[in-house]
Amino acid sequence: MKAAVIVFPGSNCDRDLQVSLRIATGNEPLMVWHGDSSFDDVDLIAVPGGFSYGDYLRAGAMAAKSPVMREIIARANKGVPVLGICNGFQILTESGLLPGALMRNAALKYICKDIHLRVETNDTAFTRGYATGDVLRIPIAHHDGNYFADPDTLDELEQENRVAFRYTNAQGEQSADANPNGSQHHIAGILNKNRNVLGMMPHPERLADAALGGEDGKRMFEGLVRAIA
Amino acid sequence: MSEITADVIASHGFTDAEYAKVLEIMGREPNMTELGIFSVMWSEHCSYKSSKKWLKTLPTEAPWVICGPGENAGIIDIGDGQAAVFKMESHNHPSYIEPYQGAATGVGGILRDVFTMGARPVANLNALRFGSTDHPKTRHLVSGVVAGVGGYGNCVGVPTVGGECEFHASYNGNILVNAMTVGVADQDKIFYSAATGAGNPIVYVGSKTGRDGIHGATMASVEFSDDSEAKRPTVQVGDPFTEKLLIEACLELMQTDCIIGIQDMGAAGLTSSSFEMASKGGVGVELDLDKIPQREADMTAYEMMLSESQERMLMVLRPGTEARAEAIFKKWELDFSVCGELTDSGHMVLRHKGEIVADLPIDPLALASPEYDRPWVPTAKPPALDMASSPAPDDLMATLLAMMGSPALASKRWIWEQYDHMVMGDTLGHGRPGGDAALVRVHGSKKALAMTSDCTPRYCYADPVEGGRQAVAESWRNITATGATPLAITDNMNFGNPEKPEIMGQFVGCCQGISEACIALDYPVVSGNVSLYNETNGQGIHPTPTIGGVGLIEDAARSVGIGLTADDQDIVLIGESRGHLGCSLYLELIENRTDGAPPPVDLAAERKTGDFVRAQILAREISCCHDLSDGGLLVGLTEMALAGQRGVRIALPELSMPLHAWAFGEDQGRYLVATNDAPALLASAQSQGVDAVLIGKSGGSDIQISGVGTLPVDTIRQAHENWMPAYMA
Amino acid sequence: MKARIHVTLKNGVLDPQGKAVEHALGSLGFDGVEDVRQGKYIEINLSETDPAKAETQARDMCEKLLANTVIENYSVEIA
Amino acid sequence: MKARIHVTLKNGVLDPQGKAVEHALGSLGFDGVEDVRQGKYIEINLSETDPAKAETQARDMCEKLLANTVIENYSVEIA
Ligand SMILES: Nc1ncnc2c1ncn2[C@@H]1O[C@H](COP(=O)(O)OP(=O)(O)O)[C@@H](O)[C@H]1O
Ligand SMILES: [Mg+2]
Repeated sequence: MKAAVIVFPGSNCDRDLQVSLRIATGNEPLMVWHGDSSFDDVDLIAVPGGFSYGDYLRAGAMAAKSPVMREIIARANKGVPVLGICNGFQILTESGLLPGALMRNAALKYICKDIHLRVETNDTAFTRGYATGDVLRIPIAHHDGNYFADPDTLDELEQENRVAFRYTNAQGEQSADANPNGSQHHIAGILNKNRNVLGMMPHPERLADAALGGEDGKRMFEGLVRAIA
Repeated sequence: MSEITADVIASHGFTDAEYAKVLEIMGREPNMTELGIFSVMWSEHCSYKSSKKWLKTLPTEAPWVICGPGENAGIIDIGDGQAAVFKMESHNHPSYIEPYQGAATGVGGILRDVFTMGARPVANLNALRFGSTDHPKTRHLVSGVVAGVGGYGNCVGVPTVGGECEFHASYNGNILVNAMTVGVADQDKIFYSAATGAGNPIVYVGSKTGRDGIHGATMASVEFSDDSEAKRPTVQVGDPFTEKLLIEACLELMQTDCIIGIQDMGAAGLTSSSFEMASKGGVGVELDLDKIPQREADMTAYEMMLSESQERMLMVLRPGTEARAEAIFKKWELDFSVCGELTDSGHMVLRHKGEIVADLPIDPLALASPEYDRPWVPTAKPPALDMASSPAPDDLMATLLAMMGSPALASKRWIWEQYDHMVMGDTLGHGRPGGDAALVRVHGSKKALAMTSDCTPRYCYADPVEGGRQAVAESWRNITATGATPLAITDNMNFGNPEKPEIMGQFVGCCQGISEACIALDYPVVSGNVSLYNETNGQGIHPTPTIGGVGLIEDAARSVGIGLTADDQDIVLIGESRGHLGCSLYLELIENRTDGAPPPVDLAAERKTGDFVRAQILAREISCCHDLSDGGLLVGLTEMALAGQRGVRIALPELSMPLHAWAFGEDQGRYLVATNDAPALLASAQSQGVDAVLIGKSGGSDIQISGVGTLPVDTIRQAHENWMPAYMA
Repeated sequence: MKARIHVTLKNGVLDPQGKAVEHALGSLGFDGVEDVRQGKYIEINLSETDPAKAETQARDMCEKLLANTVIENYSVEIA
Repeated sequence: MKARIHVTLKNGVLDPQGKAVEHALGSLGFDGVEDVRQGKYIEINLSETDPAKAETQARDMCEKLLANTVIENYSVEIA
């Protein structure tokens, strides 16, 4: 399986994702520079975290207009799996591949810490490595992760089972305390209609190595590889 | 161009003697641009005129030192052809005036010092000191500084993995923001600042030059008074996004052989960078100021030379490589301009709009910068604390609870959770903030760097020599406690007005203490920074020589954290306890007094104890380890319990001191460890002449001390975790 | 021509920044403060000299980049 | 009364956001775009009914909280 990692000016989790994908796929991911409007066929497109264009104006806004995004949108529409993590999620909403928007954290502060997530559906390649209901410990690191969508969109997401992850406590229960950024419906990650695009704020690539404090994120990449390959 | 009047000379900070020297060097009256250049080059900030004499006494050598002080950052050998490059720098004055941007640009500046040398920055640390918690400005300053450190570091994608945060009234009018960056380079790809080869092109890269922070360097060299807040100079605004691009572009160019010399534009911007490069390489420089990328219209030569706009670098390239270099900077969407060339004239000649606007001899100006032997008086040694004057507290456990929830000891999680401390994917789980030293793996290897920043200003104030030693020893100990070998330090000397003999005496004393400890511990100084004049209305800060330490562990898998990892392990105290309460946090917090002598550091014992502990960690005889510092034994033990989320049961040994002195005394050179085999550990300690005593076992959910009392760990956690969020709310 | 652009959150979109400002003003002792909303103000110099064209251009910029119309409204003035 | 407050960076202060927006507009194909500056726009409902007093109050809020007068200017309109 071959993955591509998209690098924007200001991306800074590109290497982290490259490492996780290299280990999971056994292949060197293709690193694609944002200015490239075409790149080789791949089985997975990953949009990493960071501060593309400094997150100036709005997180992800400028990267969403980059030449490479037109290509990514076209491939996503053809069914190629696209994974956006953190800034990648913000870019995917800004580009319209995913609905809603990621607003400033309710407490207005940047937050970097381990949180708990509940897997809401494993009916997508991205979460095949988990069982629905699994509770994961994975870090977040963002300033703008407060998921917002209008009521109709939220209903649609819920009805179509497109919420992939929700913030919970260690026991898998939702609560205001366990919602680190004020996201509506405690949403941490969502899927597009075709379930081939996933955006999530938490960073599975950061806890994919026991030495770094945990391996819950690793199962995501392993499951993805099994589902795609 | 304005006239050089006595007022103009004074406002540029020259003494009569200094100005006479300017005239002598120039052989004529300087023009404004030239005067401005002299003034920043000879400012305290750039010339180190008050401190040079003493800095030279610091030990800077060891077989593993590749580059000591004098370059942008220090460099040490970390094996496998790799090097660690690091430095700490202050941004105190700007952060007081504009906390967010001041702190942010401080981080930006220290990052540039490190990647200028060819290293990829892999970790940031920040040592913060604020006024007392009830001072009306403190909250605002804390929130701005922390947001600024995070805002910059998070955006550039370098993890901020450690630091310090302390509150004390002596910083009410002068907060300290000391930022440290550690980078990793290949030893065959290290870059220095010397410019060589007449005719070679000088290239400007990065952001455009604006009128930012003109006189920043001179501002950092004068004392504050109440009206300096009104006279706020232009503050620089940081652009971390551009910095990130600059890091990538510079590191990409450094993979080629285009660069001869490279230097970031820090304090005194274009002036100091061009002078330093030329002076080190023994060449002359000609700059065409029309070629300097400018953000604003009608900038004068004076403004361009003194601007402190951020995110800029100066390079000397091999002739003919300009196009190749330019392509890289264009790819990263950064300005690139060939703005001059090296000459063999020994002069700096500036052209602007077709005219020569300055012509200065380089060496005389750079090398003849003033150096003072300022008068100093040694600080009188305080008498030892009379133990009879320290009554036992009524309730030891309540005292512990109060201390753990105090601003000094409360968790600083509120700070580090605003810092991305995991980006780059190498921060070890037990090496995240909250432990002794932060642990960051050297990417793609088994090795890890251990990093810490330390200083106990209340000790330095009471006895600068002892305090200087202690700061270095604590740094060494924090690295040792992870299993890593301490290798070298960077020092950030923050003091008051050096023109006062008592303050100069503090500086001299701290230098002496630092030197002694560095020598005894084989822990040389490879870089540093001095910030003087931290005074407001004649009131100086506590002497604060912040020590940034770096160590290495070959096999990161053998490193340990501070948290208890299992129940029913033996807890052993290593190092000698005498119950030293002088200058202790206990006295300050509980008895509301600060007298007595600080705990003496026995450097030979320090080394022996630390070497023993490290060897035991590497032999996997120890499952977690924490050095003892502020608050002493009981505080250290509680921190291990909190981090490990389990309790401890302590059986009091036979005590030759009052219980509270045993609990909270700050004797140096001590560690608490947990082990599965206490008899073996005690036997090895004894055979090596190291003090060690079994004090209890891990387990349960309380801190339980036989015959004294019990306190649930969760109760302590609440007090410990809640203080800072509640204070900042 | 100069375009002055205001980008504000739509009604019904929670504004955490505005809320925080409101709260902070309250704790500073300002009374009677309500409904604080925080948006962006962007000024752009356009080389276009025809006001109508400049306005069209600025609106186009808002649609394409400056505003996220999922959550934000914008208004354009040309001077 | 409603206070409309604009907070903008002082002249000469670097505006990284404005600079980045300018750049992005250029890459989106908008020509003739210059000097993009980004500031804040804040709306506040005040219970104060006297316009002069409302203005004084709003200015006071700017000085104390809304603007960072080291690097920012502000302007207040009351409606
Ligand atoms: N400003 C800060 N930034 C990041 N981490 C911090 C900061 N202040 C304190 N910490 C972290 O809190 C922990 C405790 O700090 P400290 O009490 O100074 O440790 P020690 O006594 O071991 O030197 C350390 O892990 C330190 O890195
Ligand atoms: Mg320690």
